[in-house]
Amino acid sequence: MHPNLELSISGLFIERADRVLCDNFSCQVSAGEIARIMGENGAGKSTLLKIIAGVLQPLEGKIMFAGEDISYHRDILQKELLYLGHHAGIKAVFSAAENLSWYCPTKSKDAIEEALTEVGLGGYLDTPAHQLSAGQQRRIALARLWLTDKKVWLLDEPFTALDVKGVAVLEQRLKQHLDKGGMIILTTHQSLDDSLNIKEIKLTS
Amino acid sequence: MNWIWFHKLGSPKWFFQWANKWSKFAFFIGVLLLTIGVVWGLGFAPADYQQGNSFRIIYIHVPTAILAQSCYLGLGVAGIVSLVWRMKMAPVFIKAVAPLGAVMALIALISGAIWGKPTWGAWWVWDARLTSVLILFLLYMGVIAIQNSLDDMQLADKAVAVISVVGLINLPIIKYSVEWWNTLHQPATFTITAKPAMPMEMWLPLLLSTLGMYGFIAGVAMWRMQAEVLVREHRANWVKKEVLDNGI
Amino acid sequence: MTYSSFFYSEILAVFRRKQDVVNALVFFLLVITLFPLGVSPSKEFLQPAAGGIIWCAVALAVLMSVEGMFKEDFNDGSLEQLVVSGLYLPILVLLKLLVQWVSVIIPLLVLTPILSQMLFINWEILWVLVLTLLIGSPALFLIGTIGAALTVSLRRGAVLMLLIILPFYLPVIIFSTGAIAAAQVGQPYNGQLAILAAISLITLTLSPIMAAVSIKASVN
Amino acid sequence: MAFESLNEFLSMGTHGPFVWSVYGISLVLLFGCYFSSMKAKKDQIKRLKQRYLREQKS
Repeated sequence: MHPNLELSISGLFIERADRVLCDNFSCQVSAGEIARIMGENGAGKSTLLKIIAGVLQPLEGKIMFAGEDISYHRDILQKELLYLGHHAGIKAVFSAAENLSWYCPTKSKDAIEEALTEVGLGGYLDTPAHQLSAGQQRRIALARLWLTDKKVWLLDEPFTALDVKGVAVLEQRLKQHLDKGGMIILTTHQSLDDSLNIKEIKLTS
Repeated sequence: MNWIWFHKLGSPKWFFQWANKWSKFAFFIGVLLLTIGVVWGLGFAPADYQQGNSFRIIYIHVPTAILAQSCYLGLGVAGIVSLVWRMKMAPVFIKAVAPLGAVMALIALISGAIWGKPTWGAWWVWDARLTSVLILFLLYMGVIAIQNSLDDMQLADKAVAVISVVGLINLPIIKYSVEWWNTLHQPATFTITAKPAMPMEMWLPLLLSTLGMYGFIAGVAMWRMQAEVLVREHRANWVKKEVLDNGI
Repeated sequence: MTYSSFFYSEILAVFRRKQDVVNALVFFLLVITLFPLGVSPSKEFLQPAAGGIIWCAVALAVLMSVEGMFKEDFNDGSLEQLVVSGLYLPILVLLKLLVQWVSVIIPLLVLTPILSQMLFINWEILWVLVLTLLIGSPALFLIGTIGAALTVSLRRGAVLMLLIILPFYLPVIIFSTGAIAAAQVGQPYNGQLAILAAISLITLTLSPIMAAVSIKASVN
Repeated sequence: MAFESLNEFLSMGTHGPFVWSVYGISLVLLFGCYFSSMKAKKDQIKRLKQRYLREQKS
């Protein structure tokens, strides 16, 4: 696909609510790598993810993806991007399966059922999302990871809604993705399996 | 055409120093012209043969009405500059000028209403021009309201820019529609200001007071913009130097 | 996510939230009812005022329904997903509006014969009313979206949205009621309809882009 | 001068109250514009100065 699937950030300056979160921040993530953004609460981990995803614009700095500056060629990154933010993006009036088929219209009904089973929602295919708990709604969003073939995953606290077994399943999925040459940037408080190729990124001001 | 001044104006530092030099000049020239125009208009211009002395309100009504429209035009242009070129000074301009434009529209409204009493025998008549100014005033209040309601500065900047641009495009449509509506409902009443061929002695003081009002607003707006620049750029070294060297 | 899956999901969402459509209609009827009760139920007042009454009610009902159009998407995070989807945001806005427009205006058109009886509108005039609704209301929706997108991040944005958007509705209301008034006295009304169409077309080109800019600024 | 006497100037025919009230209100509002803008700039400079001096000490 992309021979040089690589995301590099340089000279990034982030300011939120009159507070400098990072100044002249740089990092690099390449295919097969999982980057974990480290930092205290309120250090701007989610903000950094949002900036990479293109939800926010940085005040200064450059983000390059596959050799192109994404402030000019945002579509190149967005074609390969799956972003799961703090809010899951799950519509309350839709059932679990409807939510997924909206995001991944090319996948079959069986594939969606399979993905929901992976995150432990096998029996909730046609339950309206507003009847599910907040954690279950987050897991619907996580199920998208089993339905996607995008290369770059940006995950904001993906493990929060999962139990021990769920964490293991998700780690397995992340590993699979890395083996296929994908790239993951995430924030989490969970300690991750050492077999994953983890690169830690410190965010300090 | 040399565009360097335009790009320089986009830099807060350059603007601040430029405004330091010129704001007082614009303000005092403005006040001077305004005073000359108003005194001339009040004391020396001949009375109107139809309206008598009440027409002397024109020397405050017309300049403020013109300024109210010019300020909104400026807002719209700054909105485009802000959205397209993301120039730092454009949102500062909008934030500083919107309240001034609202005051201009307010003075035009009040003076129009007071003028209306001896002319039409009523404080308010749904005249096309007055109605337009009223709507303009409401548009200003919308811009100010959204500026004050949004705490996030970036969002507020975008929001007022969007509203200003939409207003700029809508303003001619609104004006045209109000005029059309007015002719439909009130044929052949004579309007306050639409007068054929004003004599020179009446027209010249009007020109002076209008120019004076431009100068006054320019000076005052520059101070407001400077204050806003200081808020936004307080981390920059030049601001620090500027503030510490200042004698206040 | 694709354009068609987004469009389909919007239609589905409207069907799931039928109550919102009903609410807008009831609100519309209530505003209409206020005029005979508040001013005068006589034919002499209502007949010439009918166009104005209906259009004021339409403007308010449209603002009501447009105001919340991004709210839920903003709160549950799907608006964010739209921004990062790689799809062209103005087109998504336009698709969403199209669904919204159909869901409000079609029921309204069904109501118009009832209105014509309540406000003493002749059948020939009713046709003009329907035309102004069809041609003029897209502009109301399109302008309203900008306000909805700007105020979506505010908890109490409804009043603010009314404040900034209503002045922009004036030309549409003036020319719509103008067309109806002209038809009532037997004058040609094509000119007003043409201007309405022009306003709708201008807003069609401009406001999806402006709304997209506003959404991007609001989502953060 | 378009008026014969000061009294006539002040009364402006019968329109004196209208004309003078307009000019009075305008003067107040314009002065308000001037004053608030001037003060906005001065206050901001003062505030920043205190802040910088505080930061220098600490």
